[in-house]
Amino acid sequence: MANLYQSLELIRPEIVLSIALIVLVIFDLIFHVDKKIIPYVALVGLIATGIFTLLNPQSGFAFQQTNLMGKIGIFAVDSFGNYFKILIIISSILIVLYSFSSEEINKIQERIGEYYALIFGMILGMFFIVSATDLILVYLSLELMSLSSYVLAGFTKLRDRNSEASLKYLIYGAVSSGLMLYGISLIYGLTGSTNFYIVNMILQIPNANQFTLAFANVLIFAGIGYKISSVPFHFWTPDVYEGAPITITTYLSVASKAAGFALLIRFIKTTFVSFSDSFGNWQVISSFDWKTLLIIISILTMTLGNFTALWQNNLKRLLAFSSIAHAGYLLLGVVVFSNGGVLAILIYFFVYLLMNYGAFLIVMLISNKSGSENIDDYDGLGYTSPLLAVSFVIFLVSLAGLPPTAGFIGKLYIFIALVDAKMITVAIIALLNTVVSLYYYVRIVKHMYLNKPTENTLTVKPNLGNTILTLVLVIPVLVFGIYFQPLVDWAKNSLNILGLM
Amino acid sequence: MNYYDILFYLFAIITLVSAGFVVTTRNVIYSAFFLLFTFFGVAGIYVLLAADFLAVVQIMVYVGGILILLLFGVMLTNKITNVDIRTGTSNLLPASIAIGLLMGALVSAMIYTGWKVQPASEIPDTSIKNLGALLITDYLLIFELLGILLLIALIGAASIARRDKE
Amino acid sequence: MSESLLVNLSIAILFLPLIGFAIVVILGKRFPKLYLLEVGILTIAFILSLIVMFSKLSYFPKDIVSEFTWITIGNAPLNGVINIDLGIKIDNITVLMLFVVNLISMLVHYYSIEYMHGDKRYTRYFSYLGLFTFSMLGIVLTHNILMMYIFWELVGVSSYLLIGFWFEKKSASDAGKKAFIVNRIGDIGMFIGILILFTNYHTFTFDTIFEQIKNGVIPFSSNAWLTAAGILIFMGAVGKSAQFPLHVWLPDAMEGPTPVSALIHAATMVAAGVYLVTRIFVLLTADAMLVIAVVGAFTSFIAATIAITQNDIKKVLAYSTVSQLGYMIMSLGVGAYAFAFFHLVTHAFFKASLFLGSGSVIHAMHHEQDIRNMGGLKKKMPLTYATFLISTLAISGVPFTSGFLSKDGILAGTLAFGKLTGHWLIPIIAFTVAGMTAFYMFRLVLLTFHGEPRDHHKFDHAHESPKLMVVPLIILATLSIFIWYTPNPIGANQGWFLKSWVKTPQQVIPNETRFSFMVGKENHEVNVEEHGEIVNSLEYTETMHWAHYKAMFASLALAGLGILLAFMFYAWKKFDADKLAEKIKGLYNFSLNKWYLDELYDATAVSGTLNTGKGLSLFDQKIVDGAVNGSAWLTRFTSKLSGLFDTYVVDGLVNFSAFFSGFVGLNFRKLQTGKVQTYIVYVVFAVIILLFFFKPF
Amino acid sequence: MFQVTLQHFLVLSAILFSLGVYGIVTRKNAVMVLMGIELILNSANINFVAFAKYGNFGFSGQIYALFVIVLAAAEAAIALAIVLNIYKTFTNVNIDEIDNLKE
Amino acid sequence: MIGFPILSLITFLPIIGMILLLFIPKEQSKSIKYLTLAITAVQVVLAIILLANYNYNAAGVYEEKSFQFIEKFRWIYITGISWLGNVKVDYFLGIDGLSMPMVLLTAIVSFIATISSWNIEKSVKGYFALFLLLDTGMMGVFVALDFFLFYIFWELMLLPMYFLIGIWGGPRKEYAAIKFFIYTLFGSIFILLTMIGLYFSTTEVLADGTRVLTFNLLAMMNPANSTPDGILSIANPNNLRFIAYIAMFVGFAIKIPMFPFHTWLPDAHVEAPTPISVILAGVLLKMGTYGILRINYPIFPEITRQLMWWIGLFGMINIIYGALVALAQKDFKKLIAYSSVSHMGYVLLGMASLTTAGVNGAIFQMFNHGTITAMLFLIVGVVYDRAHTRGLYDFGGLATQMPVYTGFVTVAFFAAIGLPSMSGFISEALVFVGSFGVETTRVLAMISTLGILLGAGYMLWTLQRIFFGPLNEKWNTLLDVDKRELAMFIPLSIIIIFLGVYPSAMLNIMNTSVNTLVNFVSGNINSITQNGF
Repeated sequence: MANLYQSLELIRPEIVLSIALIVLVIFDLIFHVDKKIIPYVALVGLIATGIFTLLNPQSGFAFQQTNLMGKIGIFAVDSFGNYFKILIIISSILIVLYSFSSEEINKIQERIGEYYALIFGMILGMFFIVSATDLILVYLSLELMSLSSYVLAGFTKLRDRNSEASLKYLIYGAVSSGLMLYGISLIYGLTGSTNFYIVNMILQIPNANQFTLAFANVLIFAGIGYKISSVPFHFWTPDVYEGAPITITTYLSVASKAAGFALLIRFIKTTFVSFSDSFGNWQVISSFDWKTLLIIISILTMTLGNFTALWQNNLKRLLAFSSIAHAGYLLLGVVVFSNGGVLAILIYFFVYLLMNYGAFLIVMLISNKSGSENIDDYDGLGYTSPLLAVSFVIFLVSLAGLPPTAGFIGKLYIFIALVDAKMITVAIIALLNTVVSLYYYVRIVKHMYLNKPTENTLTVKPNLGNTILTLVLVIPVLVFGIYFQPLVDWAKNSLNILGLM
Repeated sequence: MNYYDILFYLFAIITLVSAGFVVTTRNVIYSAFFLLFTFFGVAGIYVLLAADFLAVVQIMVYVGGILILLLFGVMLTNKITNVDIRTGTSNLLPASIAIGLLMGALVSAMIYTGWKVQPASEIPDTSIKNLGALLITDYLLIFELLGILLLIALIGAASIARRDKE
Repeated sequence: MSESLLVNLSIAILFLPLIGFAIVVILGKRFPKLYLLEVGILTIAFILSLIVMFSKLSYFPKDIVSEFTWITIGNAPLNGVINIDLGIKIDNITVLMLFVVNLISMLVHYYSIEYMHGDKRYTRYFSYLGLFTFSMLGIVLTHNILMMYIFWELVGVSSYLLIGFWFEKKSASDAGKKAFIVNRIGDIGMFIGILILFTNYHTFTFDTIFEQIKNGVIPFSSNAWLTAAGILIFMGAVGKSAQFPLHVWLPDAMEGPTPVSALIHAATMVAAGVYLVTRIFVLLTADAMLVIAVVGAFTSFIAATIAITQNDIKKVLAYSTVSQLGYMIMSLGVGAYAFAFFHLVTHAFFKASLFLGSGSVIHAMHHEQDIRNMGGLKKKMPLTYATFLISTLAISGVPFTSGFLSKDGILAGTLAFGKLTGHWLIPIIAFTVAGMTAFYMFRLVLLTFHGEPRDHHKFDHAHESPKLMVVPLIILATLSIFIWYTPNPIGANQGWFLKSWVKTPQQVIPNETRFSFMVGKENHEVNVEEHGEIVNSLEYTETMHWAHYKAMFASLALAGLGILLAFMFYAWKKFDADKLAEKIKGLYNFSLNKWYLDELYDATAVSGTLNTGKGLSLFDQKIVDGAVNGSAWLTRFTSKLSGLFDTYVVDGLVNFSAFFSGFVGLNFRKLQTGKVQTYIVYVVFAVIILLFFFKPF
Repeated sequence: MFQVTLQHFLVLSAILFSLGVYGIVTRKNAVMVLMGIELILNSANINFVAFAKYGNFGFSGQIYALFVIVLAAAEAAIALAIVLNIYKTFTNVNIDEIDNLKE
Repeated sequence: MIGFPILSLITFLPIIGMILLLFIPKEQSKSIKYLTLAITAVQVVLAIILLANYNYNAAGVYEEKSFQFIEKFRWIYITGISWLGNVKVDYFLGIDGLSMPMVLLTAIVSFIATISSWNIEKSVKGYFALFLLLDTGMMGVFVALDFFLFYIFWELMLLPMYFLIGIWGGPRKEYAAIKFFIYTLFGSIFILLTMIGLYFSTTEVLADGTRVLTFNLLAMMNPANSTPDGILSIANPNNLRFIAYIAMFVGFAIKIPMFPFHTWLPDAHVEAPTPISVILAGVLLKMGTYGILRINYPIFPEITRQLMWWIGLFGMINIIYGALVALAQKDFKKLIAYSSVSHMGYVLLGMASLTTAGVNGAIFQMFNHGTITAMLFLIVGVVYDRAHTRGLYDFGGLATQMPVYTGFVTVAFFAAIGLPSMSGFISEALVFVGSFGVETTRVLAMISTLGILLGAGYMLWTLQRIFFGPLNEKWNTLLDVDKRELAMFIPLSIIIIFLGVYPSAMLNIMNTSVNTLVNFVSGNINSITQNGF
């Protein structure tokens, strides 16, 4: 283990996270009467992790094993992974901030330590998912994240739906990860290894076992697809999103999806790509037609997400379907199989983080007051709570992908990648989906502005913190819509996925 | 057919028959007991596959831990006075079709795939030592990760199952 | 007097009424006396036009043209530079028309001071008259066809405003609308004709176009297009001069105040069509001229037949106007250019006189217009009666009147045309109509002024009109005497009007497209020169001489016969008109109802258009808005069967697609059963489907 | 054919896997569903061990199986806690009756 | 030229105004209104300054150096991604003869619409904020020369429009607003796709010699900038260019609106409040035709030449169809809406002819329709304000009650039916001159003349139904126009009549550019000698 020290250097953020987790548990025991300090501890832990993530090297392998290929690590540190880790840290910090003002979370103050401990468990799981280059590590970190999120989905226990969400998530998740594990075992049988690079090397030799390989791929995709909630593995999404506490819903919709996408991209790029040419186009190993599979899945995903969202009256549920649709758009970035697509996903994800968090923040603030997320609560809101309503409109417009918001830039890059790959038909389908999506986003706008305020209309005056939080999300959405250069530059510098170039 | 084969079939039949009862019997308690046999059967299979340590772990963890846990679950979620703890079924037809197709596909994939089969270089007496070595070398990271995972499971389970202060 | 002064004066004449209009329309509400400004302006304009006329006729034998560039666009190869010029051209017929228009307009202004007294939009009325005068003068003065079209439309608008002046009456506003729209039909033709000319000659100026035709440039290198251009432009005249089939608006236009009818719908505007044809006369091909002649003849006949049975005093006059306009058009069609213009002028005076006279009667009878309720008015209104009678004699073509001179020339022209081309139907119609004209005009006079009063109540209150109304009548009646036009009471050919003022211009079209008697310059031996200009072939001149006396006697005979019959029916009661009408009830009703043309148009064109509109509107709501693809059609078909059209095909593609999206969404939504085990079944199925879909073998 | 080979183990695991899925899908009782999950994990474990042995992949297969067993224990703990929570909330554990969140 | 960035100012002034406006407390509705009025007035002044400094001989269209008031800054510049080449988006504004009339029109119509908004009572602040935002969007579309910028402005209008219709509209406002929104968005996705396609087909050589992909519209017009392997490059043998042309055309056609994509228009118009109808008809519809002229024509000249007849055909259908449907309407505003469909058909017909007269006529018609229809909608608004109904059969005899108003109505109606001496006549005449002048569209032009007749039909019928006949006693309390309304009608009437009498004032502005455009699209300028970078 000569490289142990070196490996530990590479996993500093994860170490910090683990320490923070333990500190949280200890603090929870120490301050069992007044737990006000716990969120700040969590924040400090997250910020420290963020700093260490920023300090991470741009490439490196941790925990190298001696294999038939020489030394191959099971944990890759690269700019791509760092990008997603930063996204996860940002969203985690936001979640901690959200939890300050969420009524649901405030009602379970005595268990707040456990709440943050579980969130840290999730973060840790996601960090490992993002960096893992070994299927068994992928599986276990996925489970780490899932187990935490199962509990978190039902954590508040305030209403029936919390428990129900938790149970559904558990069963669905367990089956999906079970399928994935079985798929992993098949890959293991076919190649003798679970390491991406070795699997890749072996798959490059043509062999006759393509059916089994396809089987394994589909099963593994079931596990990943469930995390990114792509059709047909999305069914848990709306139920769990609706049932879970809103902070957790938000977190699931962005962070865990980010981890899922990072995994999907890394898995495909390092396992199924034989080489990537000078323009960044990937040559996919012919043994499995990932491209067609993902095209169909992404089209189905966005179509189903959008069309079903048309009928939703619960905002959380509506945003759940919208997040399914967004998963579809994001998958389009994968199916072009090029660095361009990855760039588009990176840009889109950051934008998605801003706008989805923004939208959920507003929903949370409203539901703090009304106790529900029904769309009728929003009638006339534009007249009583202008700041929130205007911000909500901006987030929704951004989600729909209209200029001059950042959402447009995200979509633009997706479509640029598609047109570059000459996949015009897919681009048209996606654009038509955008039009459909506009309908339900605008429906919320309609309720806020076109419906008259009544005596039941809420007046929500956000406190200073929440106002700042809203602005912190709104302003980048607008600024990146007009000046997106820094975003693109950052994403451009984060394209490096450790692999066999 | 040698002893090895006979043992295999014995364990296989125990495993599958009891697993079949697990998923079909209407009585939850029976089901749990059949699961016990399944676990034993699997442990036996492990033995046949030269995974002695694993077989022990299987019995200790599954039978000693998980199964008991499940039984507690059964007890806690049913009224004790109710001797006949039965449960219904749902989705029988679509499930049968789906699972039939799935099983067919899986079994045929298993049979017709040209798996890599290499004669074992040398079977060590026991796997414990090797496993132990691997755990603190190549799989150290995962090993640590599992530690965290168990911690999280502990916190989570305690948090969710605990009776709230009313 | 220099040319430029003449031009400036003409421009002043043109714009004075417009200025009057602008001032009166804006300030009229505040200063109700402003109508006097308008009257004064017209008087000045009339005096100026007299000056212009005399100086032009006396000192400027050549045409005077003044123009400037209005719009310059383009240098693209397809069109070259497009210059659109505005300008005026002053030649003899221009100044004559200037005089006529200004005179009648002025007289009508004076007349209206009394006639319209007490109307609540009194000043507004005068401002409209000013606008009309401006537009009409524009038509007269312009030197290019685009300007002609512009003023053409403006005249239409002022006519629209004046017909509908009493817009509170639905019939009046209906009539205005009808006039404008019917005119527009003709205008479309005219506009296309203009487009043909412009596309080929890249200018709108008459002279430049004629010059190019003379040089052999034919539209799209085809004589057919040349004919088409002529006929299409003539369509403008069909509308404005109320020729069949677009004549239906003119009788309705009598809903306007009577002075307006006199000015616009008898004397000037309706003559603009004739004026237009005189302007484009030189490019009319033989085919086009034949069409024009036939349309004119047919119009005059129809109108005459209708006029016989009408009972409204203004309607009779209106149909007689249509009939006389048909005469002029026919005259142009047969090549009797000078007589057509002559008739235009003479008709303007006597018809204005008739209308103003009828106005005087109506005024006296408290807006009674039905001649069956009149009678015996000659005692009460001697001056009106006298002027009315003189004008009636003129229109009937009795010697010593101006009408006799001009009408006789036209009849001679048709006769000559018949002889030269073999189209005998045209002279036959022309003569028949001459007789009918005499008959119905005298019927009018007899019923109105002679006999016993039939409505005593109204008769008792009747009185002679005030001076301001009578003096214009006298002036106009005086102008219906031959002496103003020629010293010779039975032939105008040697009169100054025809001999020295109005000349038939030389046609410019290729020889093969002309009538044989209107040959080109190169056939010198058969040409006749007048005033040093080649006008007609020898053959034509001789035939005209041959026809002159024959036509004169025939027309005299027919006019006499008509007058006689009128007296027999209405004065001496030898025949009972009502019994005759009973006997030929079918014909009578046919005539009384104006050949049922209005009904026919209503049933076909008008309702056709409206129904198309309605249908398309329905189509728009249900189908276009419904679906581009076949689904909406299909739905419509099937739902029609079940009688549930509206329920299902409501709003269009957008709604359909919204419905479709909703439907899809609804079905997607059904997948979300809330039962986690069902979800897992889906997942298992999905895995199997994906697996078999992507199986690599 | 009766000579036990790798395929025999794999078929065993395949059937076990299918039975597990069947159990999950059809049983109403949440605890029985959890049993189905355990069956799936077991079948994967059999695969790992069998592949490792017959493919001569060393001990990695057994290690994986070990990890999975640990995970299964953790998961069972969480799952049971959630089921108990459900029981507290709904006073039964019939999964198909817990469908308030839908459409 | 002018020492300050006047185009940026005229474009973003409303946004500045909007931000200022947000600081005014909402109770002070008067100050809000006056601020908006001031902003739009300044915009008019700026437009006049532009006009005063405008060089009538500079062509623009495809060469950068002859554009005027250019402002060009690097906005986004990304290098170092091998797979996409280098990306460049410029902040690039400039005007030529195609956009100058539109800038004027936008300024004028916005100003008039502000006056017309005076009696908005409900959420005044929000209304005027959105109004100003909309103003920026419209102005931006007409001055942007970078496709990306153009698209952002294009879409920027959607949301304010949605709100303005949806909140301040009539009874079915929600339906109309969403229909407008979805329909136009549907159109713009095609524009977006084509934009991306063009982006991949156009490279620009920078000063340092590197080639970058660009959204620069002018660069897209130069075949020399076409990348050989670009998806829409000229060298590309497949028919993707054709499809892209159609797609973009449809995107613009929805805005025009061209049959059969017009069905959003009647709904939007009927439900929108008067000032918004004015803006919608006065400016927004022009964006469609402007887009086609500015983007479709010069970037795809060869396809334009191929499709002339078809464009003309749709122009003809618009003219006739719109007029016929207008005839059948029972709602005043809907009638005017359909008349817009008909009038925009002339623009299409003129454009289709590809002659100077036709295209001049088309652009002039865009301007004239903007002013005339604005006036028509104001007229509807006035009567609706007073009577709260728009049914054509509900009125009668209003001319007696409201004579001054009727006077303006007459002016507007006659302008709409193309009466000579009013601006509409000149543009329609030029359209016909142009379209009749070429073989391709000659027959179409002849059939289209029917539109003149039908136009007179529905307009005069309307005039009769509402204003003539005996006064309906129900309305004998209606007041004639007040001073504020005079302030809207008089300038528009003056513009209409002035341009009818002296059309060269407008035609001279556009003539040079139109010549260049027609020559360029007809292929008479074969090689662009300088690429202007």
